[in-house]
Amino acid sequence: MATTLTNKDFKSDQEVRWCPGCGDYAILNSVQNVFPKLGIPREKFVVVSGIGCASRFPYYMDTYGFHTIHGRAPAVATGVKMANPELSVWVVSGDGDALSIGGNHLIHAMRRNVDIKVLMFNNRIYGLTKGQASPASELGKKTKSTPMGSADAPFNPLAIALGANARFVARSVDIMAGHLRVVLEAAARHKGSAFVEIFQNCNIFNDKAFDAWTEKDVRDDRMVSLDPGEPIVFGKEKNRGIALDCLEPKVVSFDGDVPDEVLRWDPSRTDPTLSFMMAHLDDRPNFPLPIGIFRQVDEPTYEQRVHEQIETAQSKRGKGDLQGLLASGNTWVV
Amino acid sequence: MATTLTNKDFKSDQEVRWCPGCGDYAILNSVQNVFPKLGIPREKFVVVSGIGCASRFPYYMDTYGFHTIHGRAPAVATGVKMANPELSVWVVSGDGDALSIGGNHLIHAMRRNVDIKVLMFNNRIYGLTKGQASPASELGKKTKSTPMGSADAPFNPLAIALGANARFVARSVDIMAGHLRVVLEAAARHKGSAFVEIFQNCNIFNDKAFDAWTEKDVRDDRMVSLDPGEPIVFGKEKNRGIALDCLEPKVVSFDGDVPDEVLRWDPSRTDPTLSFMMAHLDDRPNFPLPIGIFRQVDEPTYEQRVHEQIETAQSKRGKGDLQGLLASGNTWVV
Amino acid sequence: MGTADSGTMKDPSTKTELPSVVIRLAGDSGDGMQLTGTQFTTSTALSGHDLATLPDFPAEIRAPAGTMNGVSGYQIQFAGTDVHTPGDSPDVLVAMNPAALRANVGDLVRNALVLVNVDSFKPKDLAKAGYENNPLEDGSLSGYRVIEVELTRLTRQAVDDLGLDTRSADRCKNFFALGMMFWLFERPMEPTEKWLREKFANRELILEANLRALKAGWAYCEATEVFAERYVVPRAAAEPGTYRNISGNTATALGLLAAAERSDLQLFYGSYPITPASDVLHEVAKYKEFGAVSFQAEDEISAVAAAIGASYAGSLGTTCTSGPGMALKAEAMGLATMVELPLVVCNIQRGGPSTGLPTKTEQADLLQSLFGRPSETPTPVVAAATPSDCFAMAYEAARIAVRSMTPVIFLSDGYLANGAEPWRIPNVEDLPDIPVPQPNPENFLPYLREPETLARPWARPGTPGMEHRVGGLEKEDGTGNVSYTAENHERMVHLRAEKIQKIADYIPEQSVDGPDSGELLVVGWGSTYGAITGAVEHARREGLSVSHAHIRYLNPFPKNLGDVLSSYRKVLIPEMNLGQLALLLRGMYGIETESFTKVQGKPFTEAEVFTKIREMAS
Amino acid sequence: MGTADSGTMKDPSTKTELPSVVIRLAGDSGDGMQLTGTQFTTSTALSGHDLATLPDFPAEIRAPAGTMNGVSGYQIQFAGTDVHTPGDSPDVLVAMNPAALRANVGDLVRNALVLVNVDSFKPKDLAKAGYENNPLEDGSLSGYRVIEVELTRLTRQAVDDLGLDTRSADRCKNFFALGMMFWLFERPMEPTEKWLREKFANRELILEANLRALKAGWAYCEATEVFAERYVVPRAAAEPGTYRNISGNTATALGLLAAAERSDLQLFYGSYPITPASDVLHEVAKYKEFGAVSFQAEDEISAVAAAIGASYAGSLGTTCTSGPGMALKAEAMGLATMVELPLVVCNIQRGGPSTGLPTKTEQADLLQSLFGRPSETPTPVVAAATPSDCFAMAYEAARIAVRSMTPVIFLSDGYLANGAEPWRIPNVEDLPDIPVPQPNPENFLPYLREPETLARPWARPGTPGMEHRVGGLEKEDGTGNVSYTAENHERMVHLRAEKIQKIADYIPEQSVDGPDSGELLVVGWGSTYGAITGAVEHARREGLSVSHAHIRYLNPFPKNLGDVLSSYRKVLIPEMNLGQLALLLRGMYGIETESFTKVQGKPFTEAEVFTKIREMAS
Ligand SMILES: Cc1ncc(C[n+]2csc(CCOP(=O)(O)OP(=O)(O)O)c2C)c(N)n1
Ligand SMILES: Cc1ncc(C[n+]2csc(CCOP(=O)(O)OP(=O)(O)O)c2C)c(N)n1
Ligand code: SF4
Ligand code: SF4
Ligand SMILES: [Mg+2]
Ligand SMILES: [Mg+2]
Repeated sequence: MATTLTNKDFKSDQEVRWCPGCGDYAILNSVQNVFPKLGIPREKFVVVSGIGCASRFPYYMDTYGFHTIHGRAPAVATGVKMANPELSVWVVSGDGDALSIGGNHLIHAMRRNVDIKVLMFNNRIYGLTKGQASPASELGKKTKSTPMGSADAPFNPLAIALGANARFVARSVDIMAGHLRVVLEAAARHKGSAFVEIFQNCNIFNDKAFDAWTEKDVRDDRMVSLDPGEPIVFGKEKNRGIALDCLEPKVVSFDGDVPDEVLRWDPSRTDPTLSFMMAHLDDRPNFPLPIGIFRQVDEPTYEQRVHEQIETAQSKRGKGDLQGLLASGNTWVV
Repeated sequence: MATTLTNKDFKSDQEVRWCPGCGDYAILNSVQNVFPKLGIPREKFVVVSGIGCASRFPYYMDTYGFHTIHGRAPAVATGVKMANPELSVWVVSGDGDALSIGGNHLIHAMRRNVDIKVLMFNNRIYGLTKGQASPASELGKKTKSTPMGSADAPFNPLAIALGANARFVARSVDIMAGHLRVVLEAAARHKGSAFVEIFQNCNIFNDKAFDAWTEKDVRDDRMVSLDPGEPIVFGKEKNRGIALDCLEPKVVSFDGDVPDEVLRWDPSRTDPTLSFMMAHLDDRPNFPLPIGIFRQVDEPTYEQRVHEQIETAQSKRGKGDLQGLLASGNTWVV
Repeated sequence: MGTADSGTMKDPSTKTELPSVVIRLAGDSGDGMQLTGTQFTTSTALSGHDLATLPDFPAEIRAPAGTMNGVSGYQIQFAGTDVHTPGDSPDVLVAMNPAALRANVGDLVRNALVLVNVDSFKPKDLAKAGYENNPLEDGSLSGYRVIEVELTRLTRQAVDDLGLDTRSADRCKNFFALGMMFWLFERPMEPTEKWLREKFANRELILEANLRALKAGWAYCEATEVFAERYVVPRAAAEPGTYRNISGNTATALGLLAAAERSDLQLFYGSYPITPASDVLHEVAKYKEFGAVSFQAEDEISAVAAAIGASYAGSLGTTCTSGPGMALKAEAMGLATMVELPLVVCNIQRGGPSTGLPTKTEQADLLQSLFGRPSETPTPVVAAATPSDCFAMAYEAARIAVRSMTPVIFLSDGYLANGAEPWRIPNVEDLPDIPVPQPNPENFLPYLREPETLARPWARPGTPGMEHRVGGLEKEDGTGNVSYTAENHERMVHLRAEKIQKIADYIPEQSVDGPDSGELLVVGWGSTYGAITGAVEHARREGLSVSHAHIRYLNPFPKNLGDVLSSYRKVLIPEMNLGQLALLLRGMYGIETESFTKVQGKPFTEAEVFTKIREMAS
Repeated sequence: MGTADSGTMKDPSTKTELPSVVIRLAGDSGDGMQLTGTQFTTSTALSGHDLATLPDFPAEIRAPAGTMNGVSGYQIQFAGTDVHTPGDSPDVLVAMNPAALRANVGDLVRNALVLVNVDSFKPKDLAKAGYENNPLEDGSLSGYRVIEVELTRLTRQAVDDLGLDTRSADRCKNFFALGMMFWLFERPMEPTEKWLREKFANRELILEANLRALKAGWAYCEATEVFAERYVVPRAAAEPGTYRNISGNTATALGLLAAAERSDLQLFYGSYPITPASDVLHEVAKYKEFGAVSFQAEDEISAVAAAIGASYAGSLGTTCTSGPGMALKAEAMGLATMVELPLVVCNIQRGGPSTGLPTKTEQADLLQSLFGRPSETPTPVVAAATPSDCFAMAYEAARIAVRSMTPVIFLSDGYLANGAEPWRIPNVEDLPDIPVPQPNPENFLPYLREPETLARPWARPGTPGMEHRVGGLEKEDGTGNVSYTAENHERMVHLRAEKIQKIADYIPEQSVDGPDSGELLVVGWGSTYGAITGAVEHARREGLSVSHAHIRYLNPFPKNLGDVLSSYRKVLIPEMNLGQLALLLRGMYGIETESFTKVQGKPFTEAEVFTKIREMAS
């Protein structure tokens, strides 16, 4: 049974074919480490993806897997989950796949609260098609398709997800295996749609895109993790925290104990405003970039509601009798 | 010239064909009253729409008009505006057109900050196809396509727009002509993408959907208008206001002068958090539903940036010489 | 009412026998003509007549009341047996207002019966309809038998003491008119009474008013001499069985549901509303007690993608749309071809291109069905011939999809979708078997094929030990692994084509109505069935030798089709497009064809096809 | 190197004349083979040779180094004149590692020259490539002239004193090999030196290292007797003019830009990246000083919709994609048909269905181009025959789009897109005129047509007094108002079809290479041009009477095409699909055709087509 599974059980026989050094390897590893812990039998996992480097993911997982078409994975996954709510359905997508061509399916899956886990590998570039700007690329970025710099202001992926009322929203980093696993496990255990942005280095077309935040020596000062129930504290010395000055977040420095004014993080507030504020925290100069769990709110899932209607109909009207249905309404005999 | 235009100049020769009593008539009227005030010559207006009852709008406006296909109006309008930034480009869309099939184009136009004005007529139903649920329909709503009630949690359209970083976001009501005109004029004068949700009654398939808020006798107590620079005050007696209790908005009642703690509305904050909070204000029991201007932030538009690149290239490299380009690179003569 | 033009005023007790009658009910969108038509149809069906109907909605949302754009019509033809179309020209017209008269009078047979509501022929009504003079007075209707009835006044009178407001009272006048039609053709009123009681169970006043109007209409005919005679249409014996009346869209929904039941699969129906396909969604959404999952997606791409996901998970994934939506599904259908999963895509065709004529009919998506996807993406196509045939062919589409593990296109059109006819209800057990390709646990490979059909096995997520990956990249035969080799690609392209061709092994051969060789074969597909059948029968009555082959399986074609086609000197192909089937048959069988086209948003009439047949056969 | 098999080791000063040579450079993705190939091509072009090239990327992102999946190849054929294809079988192979050898050795001519980097033939390299024995030692290469060079060691030596790390030093070894090839075929090194100086202007060390490697390769051949002889390929006189080397995708971009210039319109290019079309976007994005607006849309639907919006506003709206993206554009293309606005849709075809073989070539979207939209949506289609012809045909697509106010599909494919050939640079003024249908201010109606072309006038927003509305609903002829009448719809459906047919009045007639009647006509379209031309020339040399018609205008066909086809007893149609043009020509002209297909993701060889011709002609 599930409890005896190990990460090896989730490695398929296909050779992993990303560029050496690609951040996708680390994420694959983390996922393969988290899946065996979930107490779900292997055959119940389905990994659905779109098109892109990230989207080759299912081939490397020894689960059921479906490499679909560009941008449509959330829609396909919605069908999978509605058809069989027993399955644990995961979507792996790139920033182009999820936010560019697939933006609409993503936000609709979120608003419906379909119980699928969307992992968006954000490398802020189109990898598979060799280096064009993505909707996550910075304004002014020079790429093959934007030789004088991108003129498109990018999305804030977490803001999009929160705007669509995603009930679970989180962010982590490819190379922060420990943090990533905690986030993935929380997503897996959450009942409802989950959106997880994972910073992922594309060492070929957008190398070091996240180093300014994620490099070991700056990480503690430039990022802060939102951990449910914990005060929002950061800094190498863990001596700074985020407080709220009514309308504005502020950084408070302290010695010793964490002062009370430092926010104790609660991602389960129904109102998404504070999560939304956190998604924009790093727009402010000198504020850290938050990772961790931005939102986690319980609500019945879409497929639950759909199947409850079926059960209600069956308990009220009995299980459907096809012959009766065909012959319903006004009939006559010849 | 523009200054001498009147609303008659914007009425086309086509008979207006919405159901008698439809809220679309009032909105058409308001638009025809606002356009002549903008100081823009008639031939510079372009009204682009998708498909739906609302989308028949361009036929009734004596401007350039383009009734395109379902959901794609923001994309078509983006092309129009990029091709000719001199034009005043308006998109008219229904809640299905804009949020269901067209959701992705909408959010991308917003993030890019294309200077187009999107008017979304929200009747919370599919009118033209005769009464199916839309992504703005309430959970549990019974329609032709949801006989046991809709199982889809709806979008909060303003939250979607704010999540996509729309720089101008507002809401008004079909029958509140004065309010609507103020909002439309502000949208028109704002340079950049604008999203305006307009509550619109579909008396055939979703009659009185907004009456609980917009009926004359409850309106003052159940809605509050966000007006730039003004305190957020509501109630028949104008004796209640919205204040912030740090993380939570609260209602303060008062006699006489508006107390200082009542928020003075400033839609021009770059950080969208407070706008986002206002978009969810009415999720709280006993809070009014805000209308008015939720956000209004200046930033260079997409088409400006694109055309600036062209100008830079031309001033650096001179206006393109086609013969020279054809013969560029390594050539040889035979 | 073939003999209508011989009719003269007679004693009211006189009954005239007619072989068939065509009635058109016309009024403003708000006058409830569709409802009146449906009630007349039900009653007629219950009388055991064969029939065909044609609703004709205005294209506008709600045009201003009383204008030509606002006219809504409903036509029915009924006869003792073998009705093929709703009829070319009405024998009876009910016109609720001048616009309804003006819009329809040109279509009538000579001496047709025209019942008008004189109360709505006021000068402003006439002006709205664009009449300069009152047609009831200017002699322009002299070729017809006009019956003027004060429908509004009489209806108000009938409901007088109920204390209804005028607007509500006036809303009942269609039932008054219906009562008159019931009297005229001796239809039973009970089905309508029963329907009213159910519909207005909680609104007693409205119920009572409508019942009174209905009965008052009947009584008015009984009491006065408004009609000179009553008409009787004798019934011939139809095939024994239990019958009901069914529209194409309902039949489509039931066909899919039946296929799910018989294959023991859960029906998953993903769809996005679009005219004229939305009613299939509305219908399926009702089948919750059958476990059918209906999903209103955010767009057509999501609808088909979710259906593919559902099929992948083990459901019978289906989706339904029309023109613009069909275009959007092409990419995902290619995915279904590559991953070889069952999928039924219903296309209820409408007038195009682009948004076109959304409420009108057309059959111009045939070549798109065959070729409208990038690369070599062979896709089976079936088409229904009549409203009730939608049941059979939707079922067939699902049977093929499951048996051969492939997307299948089912074609219907606006005319079939909204039209209705009596349907002999089949026995569920008599429906063809639907074998589901099962994986072999001993020897599982995702692309190991059944030799007969070349179908791959369907291993559903949740099955231990069969974990595997599928996707849109070219697959290695057998393992299903990604493969870029030249040889494998060529093999797979041919295999996919062959798999579709092999469907011809288990679908019926092409049947022919009429001599199996000779001078002229009329070949049709889809909703032209009725008009062609009627025209061919007519031609035979005139002594012409004509056969009719109606193709319901359009890809692959039945195996014998080439032989059938080459057995006649001439082949006539009437189509509601610019000659799509004709091009295809020429390209595939190298035969000469005569293409006969009509692209007007409305079906062929029997007369049009007959005239063409006569021209070619002589 | 037709005479390669006669070669024996000779004095190094010996020069052998060859009519043509085929070289393939193969190595790991990281070995820079595409770059090496491009440099060799440039140098060859500048020597005045005719040539054709074929890059062959691995489909994987980056496969593990040294494996078969990671092999990247680049092939070039050059000759004095008239090179039609990159060649069937290489005369020379450069193999940077065992996988490159193993993947390519099977394609070589007998006695081909094989240059290998022996330094990379260590046991672990051999294992990665799947070799059990060392092919350099087991005699399996005895049919070839193998030249073993210690490329790695020699390169390291050449850059030794620069103090580079080993990895960077090893990166230069492709330039060492290039130097050797330059020596062998007497190519000038200056163009590559110049290119290196520009490319590494800011990275002096790398520049120096590459220059040294290049020269060391040359010097190594000069100094040692590694090659027994040098080869000279004499040049024949080409048409006088200025030439450059051009790939299909660059030519496509330039063709669109030229059409915009000549019609005095702003070029609007809306696109979403997709292999193999992305390079057209990258190219257009560079033309900012020409005022060209390039828009990377959120998806293909937005790309085409924005292009339509731009056309509506008065720009030349264009878009470009491949397979999956093409499917997504169908709905919007129907809108462009209805509103009659210019639009160019470029489809750089690739292997399908679905995601298929994204980096491989195919020409299986022909029927989709013609029929892949709902309803009757006639759309002109043109196809380029060679890389440089992409310029001419993209220009033609735009000319037709503007002149006839219609969407037009331009077809290219992966083979043309990435392949390159010398192009005689045209004079901009000599390009055909592009008349823009102007509205008449005296008598403006949005759907008033020019009688010759049936084009409607293009009144742009911003023009005072011409405010009007267009849209996807059926239009009334003339006014452009919405119309649902049957007669108007039928008229418009025919008008739209006729408008497209009338394009045949102003496109060139079908030309034929060879006798204008006779036994055998080979009909091709698109990128099969080279292979067919070569094969036909070959057949003629063998005394067979064969003609070749290459169709560049696929809808409408040139007016004389029917006559051309019926002038031959047999018609052979080679296609990289399952016979799409063949089906179409049979359907349209009722002729018999012999379809000859290859669907392997790679082009026909001359030999394949020749063999088929010989079989049919005898
Ligand atoms: C319909 C369609 N359009 C375009 C493409 C080409 N395409 C494949 S992946 C991709 C984007 C890849 O970027 P992203 O989603 O960020 O994934 P990454 O490769 O960076 O992991 C594109 C444009 C496609 N396969 N299908
Ligand atoms: C591609 C496509 N799908 C579906 C439709 C059918 N359709 C037309 S309008 C509409 C929705 C109308 O609702 P909304 O946008 O809210 O506008 P309203 O009619 O309520 O103003 C739909 C589904 C279509 N025309 N095209
Ligand atoms: S291109 Fe970038 S994202 Fe793709 S596999 Fe290589 S490193 Fe990873
Ligand atoms: S259906 Fe509703 S939205 Fe449409 S025109 Fe009628 S009232 Fe207005
Ligand atoms: Mg990416
Ligand atoms: Mg709506």
